[in-house]
Amino acid sequence: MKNAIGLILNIDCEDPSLKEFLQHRSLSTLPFGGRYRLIDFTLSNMVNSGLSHIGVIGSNKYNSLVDHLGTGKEWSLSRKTQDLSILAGANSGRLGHKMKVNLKDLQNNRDFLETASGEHVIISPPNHITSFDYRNAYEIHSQNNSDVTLIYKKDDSTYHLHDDDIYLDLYNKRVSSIYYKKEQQTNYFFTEMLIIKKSILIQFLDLCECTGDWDLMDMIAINLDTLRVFSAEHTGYLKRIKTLENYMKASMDLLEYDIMRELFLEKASIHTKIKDNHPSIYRDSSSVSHSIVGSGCNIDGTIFHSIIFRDIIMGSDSQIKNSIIMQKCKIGNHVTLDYVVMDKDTKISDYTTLIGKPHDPIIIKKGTVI
Amino acid sequence: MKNAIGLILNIDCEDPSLKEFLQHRSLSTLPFGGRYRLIDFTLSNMVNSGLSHIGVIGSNKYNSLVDHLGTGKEWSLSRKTQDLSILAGANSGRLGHKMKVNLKDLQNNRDFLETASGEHVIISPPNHITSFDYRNAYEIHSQNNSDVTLIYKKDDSTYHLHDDDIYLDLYNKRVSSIYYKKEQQTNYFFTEMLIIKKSILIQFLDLCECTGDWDLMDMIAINLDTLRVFSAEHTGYLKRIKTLENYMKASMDLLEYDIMRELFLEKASIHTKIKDNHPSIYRDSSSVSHSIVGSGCNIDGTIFHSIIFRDIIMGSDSQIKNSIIMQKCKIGNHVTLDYVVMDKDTKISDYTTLIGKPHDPIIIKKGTVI
Amino acid sequence: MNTECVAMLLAGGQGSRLGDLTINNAKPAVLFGGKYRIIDFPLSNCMNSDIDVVGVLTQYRPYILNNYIGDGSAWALDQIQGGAHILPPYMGQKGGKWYSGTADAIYQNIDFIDNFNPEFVLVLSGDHIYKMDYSKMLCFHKAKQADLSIAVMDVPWEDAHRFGIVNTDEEERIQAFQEKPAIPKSNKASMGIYVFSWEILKKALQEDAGNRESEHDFGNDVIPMLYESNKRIYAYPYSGYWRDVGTIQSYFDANMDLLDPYCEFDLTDRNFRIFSNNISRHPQFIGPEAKISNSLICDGCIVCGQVEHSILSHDVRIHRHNILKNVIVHTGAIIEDGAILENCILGGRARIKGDVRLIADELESVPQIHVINS
Amino acid sequence: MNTECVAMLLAGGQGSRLGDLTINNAKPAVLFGGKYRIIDFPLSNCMNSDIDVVGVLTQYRPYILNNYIGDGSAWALDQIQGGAHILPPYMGQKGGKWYSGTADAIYQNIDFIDNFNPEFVLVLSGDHIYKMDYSKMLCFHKAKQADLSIAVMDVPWEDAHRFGIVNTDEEERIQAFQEKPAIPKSNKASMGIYVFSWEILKKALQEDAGNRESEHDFGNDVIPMLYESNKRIYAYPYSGYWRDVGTIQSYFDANMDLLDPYCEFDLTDRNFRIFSNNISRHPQFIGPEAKISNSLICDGCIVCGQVEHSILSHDVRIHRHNILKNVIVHTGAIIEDGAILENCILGGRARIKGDVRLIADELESVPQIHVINS
Repeated sequence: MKNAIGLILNIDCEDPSLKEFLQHRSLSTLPFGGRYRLIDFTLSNMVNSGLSHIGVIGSNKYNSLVDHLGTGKEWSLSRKTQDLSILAGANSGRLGHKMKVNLKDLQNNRDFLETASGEHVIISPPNHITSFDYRNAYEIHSQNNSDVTLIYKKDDSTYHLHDDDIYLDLYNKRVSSIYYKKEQQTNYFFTEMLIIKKSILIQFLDLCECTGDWDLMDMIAINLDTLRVFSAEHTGYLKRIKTLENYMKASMDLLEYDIMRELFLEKASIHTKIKDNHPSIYRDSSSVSHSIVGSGCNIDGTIFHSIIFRDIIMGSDSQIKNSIIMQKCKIGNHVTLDYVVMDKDTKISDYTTLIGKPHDPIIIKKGTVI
Repeated sequence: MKNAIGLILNIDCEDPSLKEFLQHRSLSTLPFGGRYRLIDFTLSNMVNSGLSHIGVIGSNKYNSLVDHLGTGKEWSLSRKTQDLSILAGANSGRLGHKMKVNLKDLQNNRDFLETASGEHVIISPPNHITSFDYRNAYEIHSQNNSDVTLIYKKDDSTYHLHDDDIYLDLYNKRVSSIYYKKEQQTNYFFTEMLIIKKSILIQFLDLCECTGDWDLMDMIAINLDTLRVFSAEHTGYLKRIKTLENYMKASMDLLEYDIMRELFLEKASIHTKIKDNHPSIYRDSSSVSHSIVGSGCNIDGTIFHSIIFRDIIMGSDSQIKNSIIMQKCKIGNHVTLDYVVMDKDTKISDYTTLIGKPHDPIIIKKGTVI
Repeated sequence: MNTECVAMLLAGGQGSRLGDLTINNAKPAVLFGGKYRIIDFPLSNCMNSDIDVVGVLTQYRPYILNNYIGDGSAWALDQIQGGAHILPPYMGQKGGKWYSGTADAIYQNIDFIDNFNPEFVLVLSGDHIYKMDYSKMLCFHKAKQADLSIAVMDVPWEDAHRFGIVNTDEEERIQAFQEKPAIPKSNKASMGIYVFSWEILKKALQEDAGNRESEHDFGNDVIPMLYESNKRIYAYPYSGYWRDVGTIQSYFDANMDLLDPYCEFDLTDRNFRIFSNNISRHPQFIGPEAKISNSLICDGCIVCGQVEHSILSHDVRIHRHNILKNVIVHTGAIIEDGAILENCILGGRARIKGDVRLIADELESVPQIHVINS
Repeated sequence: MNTECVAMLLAGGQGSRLGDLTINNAKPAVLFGGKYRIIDFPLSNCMNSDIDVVGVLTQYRPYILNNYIGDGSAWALDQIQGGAHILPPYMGQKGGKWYSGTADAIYQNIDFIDNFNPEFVLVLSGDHIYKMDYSKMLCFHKAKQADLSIAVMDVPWEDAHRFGIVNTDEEERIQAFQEKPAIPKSNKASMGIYVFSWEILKKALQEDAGNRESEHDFGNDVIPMLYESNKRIYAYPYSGYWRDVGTIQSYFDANMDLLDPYCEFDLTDRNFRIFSNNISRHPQFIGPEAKISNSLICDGCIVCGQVEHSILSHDVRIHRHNILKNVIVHTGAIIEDGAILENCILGGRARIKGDVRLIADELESVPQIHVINS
């Protein structure tokens, strides 16, 4: 993988259901799974696959990203060899068409692309929950001398698809067509992860400068007949976080032992910024089951089927069920929460009851006191 | 100084003479003095004065700032105790009135201000070349139980002033009036460094939310009668970089041994990002005098009265005089440069002669090949 | 380079009374309270006291300790100048010498201390659990114009015979020392924390090094020598939680103190944090049938059984149908389906079969603590 | 944790033939080429060879070395797992033992190596100046299915008697060893760089440790033993710049090689960088009357005199009216107005008065090198 550069995109999430969580942070730094941020999965996968030059494109709300990643030390990325670059995306405003890969973001960072050593670029969005090794796909890419390799997944009925998904037709592993809508009977959908030759990418950037068309997927689709575009399959667990529903589902998936094991135990680790908290304290009258719990918590109540982040304080005679409680929340005594998502730094006073619905959880905004 | 927070502002430099240098970077990361960036001086001064919580507000071109500062390790700032925070300024577009301290930038980072422990905030712009110990001013601030302490300098005729300078009238160290133009016979001008009680600053932020007036200096001027506003003198060397002329002058000042000594040898060190270059190689036919030279250079020509940054390659039979050559420039053989400022990564081909004027140097943009 | 005060942390001891817990590991690196190691406490105290040069004297099996301390960044001890420095015994031109006593360890590193040109040297040991702001002790030392200040605390009179006891006058100046006295004259016990004026200490160490009779120990040799030569020795009074964890029983008890909500020693206090060099692990997975109460649990644990009044370090796996009570489990131990454990310390990577039953005998007044190693 | 290859870097030597340069400092930490220390070369080689676990065996005055290596981040050796590990001699339950030879040093750290469960162990020494991609040697080792591979290079026949010489067959398998032979059978000299299969090495070290006759040295004991037991020992041919800097003369010459534009050893090569643990200093200030040619100069220097064919480390002050020629100046030395120096090595913080004249005797064929210490 020495010959490849990793590039993690910035995604401007427009789904209104996540709006409240994204006022002060980018989608890439949305807290997930008790201690992570979404980007941890993609970044760790890249590092674990052996990539040692990785660029991360940030949004205008870059504080949380910069604070989280630092110089990448927690991901074994070295400042000495400039393994991690945090890049500013294009500030050019948004175009009408929602793009998979906005080449303007890359154009803005041509320097990074051109100076980083490596002939191939592995591109991924920051909002995938998966433990994925890029080495297989890279092998396929190399063996076929591909210009582009698109990573796809077989669509089964349980899978959560999105309106803007792209589908592929394959012929002997080669991509024969790319659809924006599921028009035909194809069951391969594009995961939004791809490998592309740097030289081709640079050509696209030059071309876009003239044509004004800036979506990489469009460029690939248009040039499908002249380029060698192959495909590689993603077989494991994958969830893409684009809506609150996705987020809830993927969070609760972690409570299934097999999924938790695939993400955290079987393969290489998912790294994240280290917080030095005390071990979680379970008090005398606490009763916790079927949950994920971060460190630094002080729990004195009943928790069931929930995701509890770091540094939560929970009073006695309180109950939390089917909820996601982000870091540093304080929950008083005699509180009942069911189907609630609390953003960080929120407080719930004593004797409060909040009961949401499975498909319509109650959202509590960052910093709120109830 | 445990009770104070440092805050380094983002300055949007609008002077056209520096425009070419600021297309890809903020003023704070303009290269200076052979190996530094402007912000190194203010940041090092704050660290050397004992501040251990420092916020740096970045612009939209934050790549260079993030890359340069990392987690602050080179300035002895620890990631563990979150000593350094890189903050996003307000993205609200610019207001008509050019402000000294745009409170919107601070409003956007109220979280940082409110959670950082410390009752006073030391505010400074990022474009001062000085070796300054804030401890004296802080002492004065504490002894007088001041709400605000403005740091001023006595104006002598040699000093380079700017159109937008602010002047102070002092009465027993207390600030009795604040002028935007040099209307009266005062010879104290405000250095744009100040210390303010955090509680007052937060009050101003609340007030601005209502009034829509967002310049901290206006707020202080308006409330001069009700606030305890004191002054502290800055006595050493100070240059503020706002124009190319300032930049050239301050750069060439370094060639005066006494100024160099004051900035680099007498007091605490100015820190910067460490680059691991080989020692500079002076070849057989090189002749270098009265210059500042960074590491990693490979010099085979004549250099006089110039600032040579890191990683410069210079061919034989070439001459550089009165020039500033930023990092990674390549200068061929038989080249003559006089009064030239080369931005980083530029190349000059063999047999080129470029001669600028003392007050109108030739500027060569980043990445140019001549 | 000038630093007012350099801390020297004695971390060379084997801690043989901790038995199996120190076979491969120096005592200061033994796990405590789940995720901490004993040395976290003095190191965090340094950090909270703004002491930023710490020499750590190692000798016995230092590998885990060295790795753990690293560049000191976990305790914000990674300044450009200053920081944490590991000081093993070394060979000089005239051959090498192991550290033969606490005073000898400092003596052999006089050059290191002189590098920083300090006025004061703080001598600490790496085997106590406590929180202390050393800067206050330093202030006391300066105010008294002392040559040596010794931190002392009141112990119950009936325990005084187990400690080094000091007698002081009204000014806190020490008038007499008694080492584990049969008939103690006071209940002020030395905590093994010393602030020396470096000039005085340096001279004393050099003198002591030349003394063939000496065992080169602070308590037995150097301090009595200073006392006899009429140096100004003061007792800095400390009150608060402080535990020596030198035996299995005291180690077990101090761990269990953390589970007592009324114990004054508070790991959650944000104003005086105990830092540690964290490893990154997934969050705790608490299974559907788990039952946890009154326990401390670290990241990376998977708990599917019943855990009561226990402390689980990182990466512990508790399968189903277990009962753990008063158990301290070190990193990576696995407890299979059905085991029942009480009053145990499980060493790192211990593996407990499902048929194991270790239940305290109700008849004994102090239940025996089982130590099970990997 | 599984790592294919662990590097063990022998950095315990005093380097007594370097005289005053190693009074307070181990040889691997001696400055070289202005800003580098000798150990930078093997550490940077590791980094350029993608070897990311390096054990550094220290013994003689390791303080500067320990501080310099720190967490290894200067050589990008600060991964979460892996990185640079300093391994001093230590005390175990049965007391302590100094490293009594190169093989003994590795023997005492078998546990450390086993932690990483490697297939291969690369043994390096910390006193050679060269660039080498060890991953190629590892490939060679694997391709030959060797038990041990030794890097060798062709030396001039007339020098062969000063080296350990190996004879190989056409497959590069070693057929004979000659230690400093009067009549060398080949000119292939061992460079002291070994790749062992760990299983073989571990067994050999254990056997050697039990042998009372042995001096526990790789060259004299362990390798002959492996050879006699018919192990597959191959010679990995290397060609390129390689210098032992074990004497003042060879140290001086290798430094001066850096000033030779035709020397194949190139510090400026971006594809194989030599890293070092940089200190932050102001840029070089070159005074109005300075004259510099054919020299290497580091940050923090203030040069106001004449410097020719010389190497200045950090923070050197050269006042006016000086002439320096063929001089190596270590960190912080000051040369006052008017001194004239030729063929000198100035130790760190040396202070040269203005009336000093040290000029090489033109009659001597090899000018004497003056070593002036602080």
